[in-house]
Amino acid sequence: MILIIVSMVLGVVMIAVSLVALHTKKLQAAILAAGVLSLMTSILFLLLAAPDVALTEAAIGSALTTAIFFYVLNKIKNTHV
Amino acid sequence: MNFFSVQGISLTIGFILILIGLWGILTQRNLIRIIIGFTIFNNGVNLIIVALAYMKGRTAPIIDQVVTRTDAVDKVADPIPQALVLTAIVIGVGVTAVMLSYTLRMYRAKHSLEINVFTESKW
Amino acid sequence: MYKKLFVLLLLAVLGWSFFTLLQTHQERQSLNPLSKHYVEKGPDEVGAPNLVTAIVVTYRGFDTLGEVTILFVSAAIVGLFLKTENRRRKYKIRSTSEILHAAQRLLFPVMILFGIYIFMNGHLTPGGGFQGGAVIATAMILVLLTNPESPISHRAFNLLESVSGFSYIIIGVLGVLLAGGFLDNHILPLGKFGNLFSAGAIPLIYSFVGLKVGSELSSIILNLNDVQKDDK
Amino acid sequence: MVTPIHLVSVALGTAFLLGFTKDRNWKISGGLVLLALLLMNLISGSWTYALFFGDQVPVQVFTAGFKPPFSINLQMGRFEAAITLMINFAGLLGAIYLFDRLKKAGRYAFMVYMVFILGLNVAVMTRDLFNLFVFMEITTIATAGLIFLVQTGKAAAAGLKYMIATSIISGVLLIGIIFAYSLVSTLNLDGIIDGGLPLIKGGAMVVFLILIALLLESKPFPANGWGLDVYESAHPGIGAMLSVATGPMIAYVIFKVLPISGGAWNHLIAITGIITFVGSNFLAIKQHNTQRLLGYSSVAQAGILLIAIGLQKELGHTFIYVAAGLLMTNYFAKAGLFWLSGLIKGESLQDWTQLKGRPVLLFLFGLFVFSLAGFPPSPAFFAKWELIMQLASHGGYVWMVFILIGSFFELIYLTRWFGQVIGSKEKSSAQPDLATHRLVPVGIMGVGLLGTMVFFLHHYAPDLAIDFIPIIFIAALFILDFLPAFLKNTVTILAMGWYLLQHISDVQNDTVRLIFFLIFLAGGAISLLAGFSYKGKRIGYYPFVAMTFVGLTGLVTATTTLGFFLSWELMALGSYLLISRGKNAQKTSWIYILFSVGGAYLLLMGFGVSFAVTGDGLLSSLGIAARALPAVGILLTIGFLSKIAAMGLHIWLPGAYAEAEDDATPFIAGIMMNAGIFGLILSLSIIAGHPFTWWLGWLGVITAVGGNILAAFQEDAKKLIAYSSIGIMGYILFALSMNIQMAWMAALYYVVLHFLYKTILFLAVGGVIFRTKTREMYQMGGLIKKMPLSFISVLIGIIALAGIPPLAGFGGKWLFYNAVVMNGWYLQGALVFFSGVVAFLYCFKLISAIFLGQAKDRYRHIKEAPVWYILPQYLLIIGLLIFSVLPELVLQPVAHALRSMPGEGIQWDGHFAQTSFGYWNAFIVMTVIAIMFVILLAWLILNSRKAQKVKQFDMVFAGETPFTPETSHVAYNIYAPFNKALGFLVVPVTTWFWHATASVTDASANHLRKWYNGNGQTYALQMVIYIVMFYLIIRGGF
Repeated sequence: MILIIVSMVLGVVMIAVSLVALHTKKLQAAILAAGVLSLMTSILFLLLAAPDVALTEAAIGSALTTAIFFYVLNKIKNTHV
Repeated sequence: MNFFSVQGISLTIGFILILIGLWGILTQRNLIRIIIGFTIFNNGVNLIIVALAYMKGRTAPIIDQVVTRTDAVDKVADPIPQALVLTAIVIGVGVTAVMLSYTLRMYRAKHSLEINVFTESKW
Repeated sequence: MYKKLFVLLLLAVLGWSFFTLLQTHQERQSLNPLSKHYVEKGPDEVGAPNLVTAIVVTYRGFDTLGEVTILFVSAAIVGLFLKTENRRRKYKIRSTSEILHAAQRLLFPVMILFGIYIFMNGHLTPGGGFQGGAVIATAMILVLLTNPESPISHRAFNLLESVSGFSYIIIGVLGVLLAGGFLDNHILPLGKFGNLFSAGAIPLIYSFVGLKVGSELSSIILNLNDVQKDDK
Repeated sequence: MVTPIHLVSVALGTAFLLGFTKDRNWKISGGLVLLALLLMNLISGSWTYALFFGDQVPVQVFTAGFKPPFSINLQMGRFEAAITLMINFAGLLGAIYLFDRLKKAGRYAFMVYMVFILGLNVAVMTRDLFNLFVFMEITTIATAGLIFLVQTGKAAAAGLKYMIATSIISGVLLIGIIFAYSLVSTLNLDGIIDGGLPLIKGGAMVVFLILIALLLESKPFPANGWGLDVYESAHPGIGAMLSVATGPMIAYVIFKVLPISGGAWNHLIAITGIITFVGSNFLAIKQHNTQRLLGYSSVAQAGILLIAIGLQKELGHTFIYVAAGLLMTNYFAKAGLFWLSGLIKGESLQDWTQLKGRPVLLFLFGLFVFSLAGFPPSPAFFAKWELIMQLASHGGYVWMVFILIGSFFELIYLTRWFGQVIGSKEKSSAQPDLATHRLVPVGIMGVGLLGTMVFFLHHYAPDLAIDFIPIIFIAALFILDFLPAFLKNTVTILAMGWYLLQHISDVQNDTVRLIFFLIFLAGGAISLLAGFSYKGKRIGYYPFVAMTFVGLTGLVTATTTLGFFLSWELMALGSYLLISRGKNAQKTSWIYILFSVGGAYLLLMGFGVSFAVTGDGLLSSLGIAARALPAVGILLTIGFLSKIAAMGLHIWLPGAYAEAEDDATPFIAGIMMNAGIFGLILSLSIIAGHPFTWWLGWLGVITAVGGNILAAFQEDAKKLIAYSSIGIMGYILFALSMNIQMAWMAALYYVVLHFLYKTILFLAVGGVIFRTKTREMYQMGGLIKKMPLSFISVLIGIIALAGIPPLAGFGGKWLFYNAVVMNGWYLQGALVFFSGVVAFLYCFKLISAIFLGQAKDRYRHIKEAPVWYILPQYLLIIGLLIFSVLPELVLQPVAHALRSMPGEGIQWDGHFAQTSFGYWNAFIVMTVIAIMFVILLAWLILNSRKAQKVKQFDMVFAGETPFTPETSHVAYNIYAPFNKALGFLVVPVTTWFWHATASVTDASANHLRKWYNGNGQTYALQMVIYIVMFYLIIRGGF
């Protein structure tokens, strides 16, 4: 039961975060939100008895992807100036 | 199915994420946001895969002190989708990286990130 | 506006179709025959306590090869894209905080070791080549953050990538020659169940995967970093 | 045998090894890549050989040492071997073609290229659904990388569109796969197929997700804008790979995954295929960008392949030939065209004029284009034939119609493109890039295509039942085209004579066939004599002459519908190419081929229906089929009507005849046109007495009247004769529509007669034009003194034409009116009679405008037409005279052949022909007239001393040059009063109709293609719409 509640809360937050990611004004915030979404997904993966996947999602989906996004965004901003 | 279970909730969230991702892909103008839409979309897909592997009350498919070889069959979640989703995640990051490099090049060409600017080839 | 409404309508239909799919879905109460086989026979056949690893590296090792290839080709494409602007330009090094430098000096070796640990133990504990590789790449990001001009050689990563990739293929082919098929882990003895050096070639394969993924991800980052430098 | 897994290890090992090299060591990296691709070719090639020609059985390759479903397995069967060979071969040639590009981009590019080829190979071989997903993903990512090889902003945008589209697809696919796993507990394809997904609750939705994703990957119309943009923006070398390597991969993947639906999706796939085929070809009509056009065409080809895949059950054992024919044609031709387009500087179709003056490249261009368009003997021709036949026999008439409509659209743009290149007067100033490493792959594809043609010809040989020596002869002429024209002319004439002697015994027992056989071969050989007047090489003339004649003779000797149709198409193609050689023939030749092939498609349908009824492809069973379904005969008849240019379908004819070269017109008009009659005889004999023929009779009347009236108003000598041909065709059509012996006799009589005088007239006028360099009659005049021999020919020709005694034309009329009266078609007969009167008008105009009156000053020193023009005329005149005096030589055997037809025949008594309505003795008529002629001539000569001699060339313009010089010619617009009276009859309704059809088609294609607005997001939206629409549509079905 606790698991259900936790996952529901997590789910609501995830949906909220994903909407933020799409609709926030600042791109940095959007990218961060996507990263946070990924992190939360990885927590949910843990709940779903998938530690391997959780680890991968955290390391690749969350950390690395966000880093790549930021590198590119940075680059674009630099070009703009 | 029972929507009021961990699996049910996870699956539902997964599908909602897919739809939100698609919404982003189809309505956002900014290329970076479209790509964010794709990461959300992929997150949803991955979540669905993992959720399908889940069985109530079961634990990670790793044999150790708690889960012995003999009772593993009744204790662990389905390892196959978990193995698949590893692949899917890695593919996701590869695709995202390539898309972002494309975005970079397109930005250089036109100094814009608006998707409706890039329509040189058409009809 | 109309477009958005239209998209909403489309997504509603799509959502409805997903909903019907979910409705028919039944949660399983027990493992299906295929995964049952993996769980029951996996330890004997492959010798890896982490069943996910057993599937990823051996049973479905061919997928993993494909997945490594995807990262490989992504890294190559990023390289291809950004190659033209690979001219090095001198510019002032941004001074970064002393704390970051210290942290980097301290953390970097630890993270690399941690990454190696993760993929070496992939067959025993959660984690493996991808996760370990990602950790290594994160360490690289750390280095680049503190000093974007770090003399990290692309070449070294390329060589590492090539060596690990090629070794991976060699192991795969050895499987054809010595054991039951491509990427069969039985080319090495299975060893004692649960040991570090067990599960046949899995630790070896996962190490190469880890090194390869690490170097691939790092080279994506490095290439992007080069672009950074270029435009200052 | 090397295990197929080494396709993977070689490709990936090489890709990984490339990391050791440096960019400047391109020789090493490039060499490694080429070596690896060569090895992969050897592996796939050896498997292909062993599986098709050896006793090798298909093998399963297990990875990781476990059997499926526990681990991933690859399959190497016939399909896999052949398709991986196609992929690897294209990969090798593509790498050579792209070598300098790849080299410039560095080792990364080589890596991406290797991985691309690898992904394709595994996607074909794997039997695991998730593995399929992974390797398709590898392919798409690698493709995205390769798109950017050209490094333009356009390519970057196209690449991103591609990524967006494929990412959506892979998401959908992945959801489908994982739910499939959760339903049937396996990822192994065979396991999933056995699992019976459609029967499980929710399974239909899973099937939907998987198949819609794969379908979208095949770029179905109209959710394929992303694919087209990629074709347009990527390097042509990459476009080629997408079309000929990725395309077959996706098609095969669909083929192998399709059984998961348990057959429920087969027709859906075929329907999407046909929508794609028709839609893409339609939109391609307005395309001017070469690569985009090729993209549309590639998508369309994928569509027709999907039709075959979806209808595999209906196709039965012929499926493999249909699929292989379509696949191979697209493979060789499309790769060749894409690679050629890389040689051309510029993106527009017009830029291909750079190929002018390069016969080998032009030949390859034509070979590729016409193979794609499905002309024989391209594999696509046989594939479409098989497809139509099998569809017909399963009652799939709607399929048939749509396939032919799509093919017709395809034909429109392909032939227009070809015509633009051949017929355009401007030649692009830019020089094509003729690097050897780019030319060689194109050449190899050409050779490959020819090889496949040989294979298919060989396979269908028993069905064709035609002689292959002529086809080899055509090929030889292509190869020997560097020889001087007179040599080739001699060889061609001799070959025709030889063939005539060899094969006359085959048709000896069938008088009707014999007549046509003789007209085609003997008549053809005589008409070719005129060709000796031309010097130089005339590159690209004789191969097509040979093609036309081979087609013509094939019509006569064919015993099967396939043989007949193949000959028909060969003739159409050959004559089209001849006509398109004319100076201003670009548009007219295009219209000609459209009408020809449009008619041919009706024939194809007719044959299809016949096949459906009788199940065999024999010409002799057409009659049986038509008794069951008269549609057979009606379709065939309408098809043939377009060849004889019946009113309404005639607009191609005047232009085509007029613009063809002057020595080509005689045999196109005088000889080839009889093919249509031959066909009509075939088709009308099987529906004799059907009410439809009454309408045909009227059509014949209209054609006769219209053709003759139009002829009278022409100022262009060749057009005048051309329109008169339409008139004669009207007579013949009218006669054939009557189901009585006398009428058919008249028709065949006219066939022979028309052949004789039409060839004479065109040769004579051709000779005049050869000297005067103009076709406008008002620029001629008074040539009687300079060209008396030509004058006599024309005179004899028009006497025969007008049906004035004593020449044979009179006999024709006699037979004709007998027939009309016997059949009771009085009104029609009267109208035809009226048209005969009109014929006098243009006959007079022809002779007076050219030969009588004042000569122009500039022709003061003009000579008689060349002897090689005169000689065939007089040979034919001799024939005409013999025929006039002794018509029974032809009529008696004809009567014998037609004896089973209803109605009264002719009673012969020596030269004396009698029917119940009267008698006719050609010999006596001739004798009487000859005596009268001699008397009159003598009188004339005796009295001519009194006549005043008028000098020619004494025209005076009162010191000023006339503003409109044509008005100074007496015969110019001579029939203006008639035009005022009868003008309403010649309102160009038909022309208006066809023009309107064409512009509506053009405009709507232009409008519809705006759907592809170039915005990647819109494309994504279109895909989602496609998915949703598909879902909504099939939800009713499930």
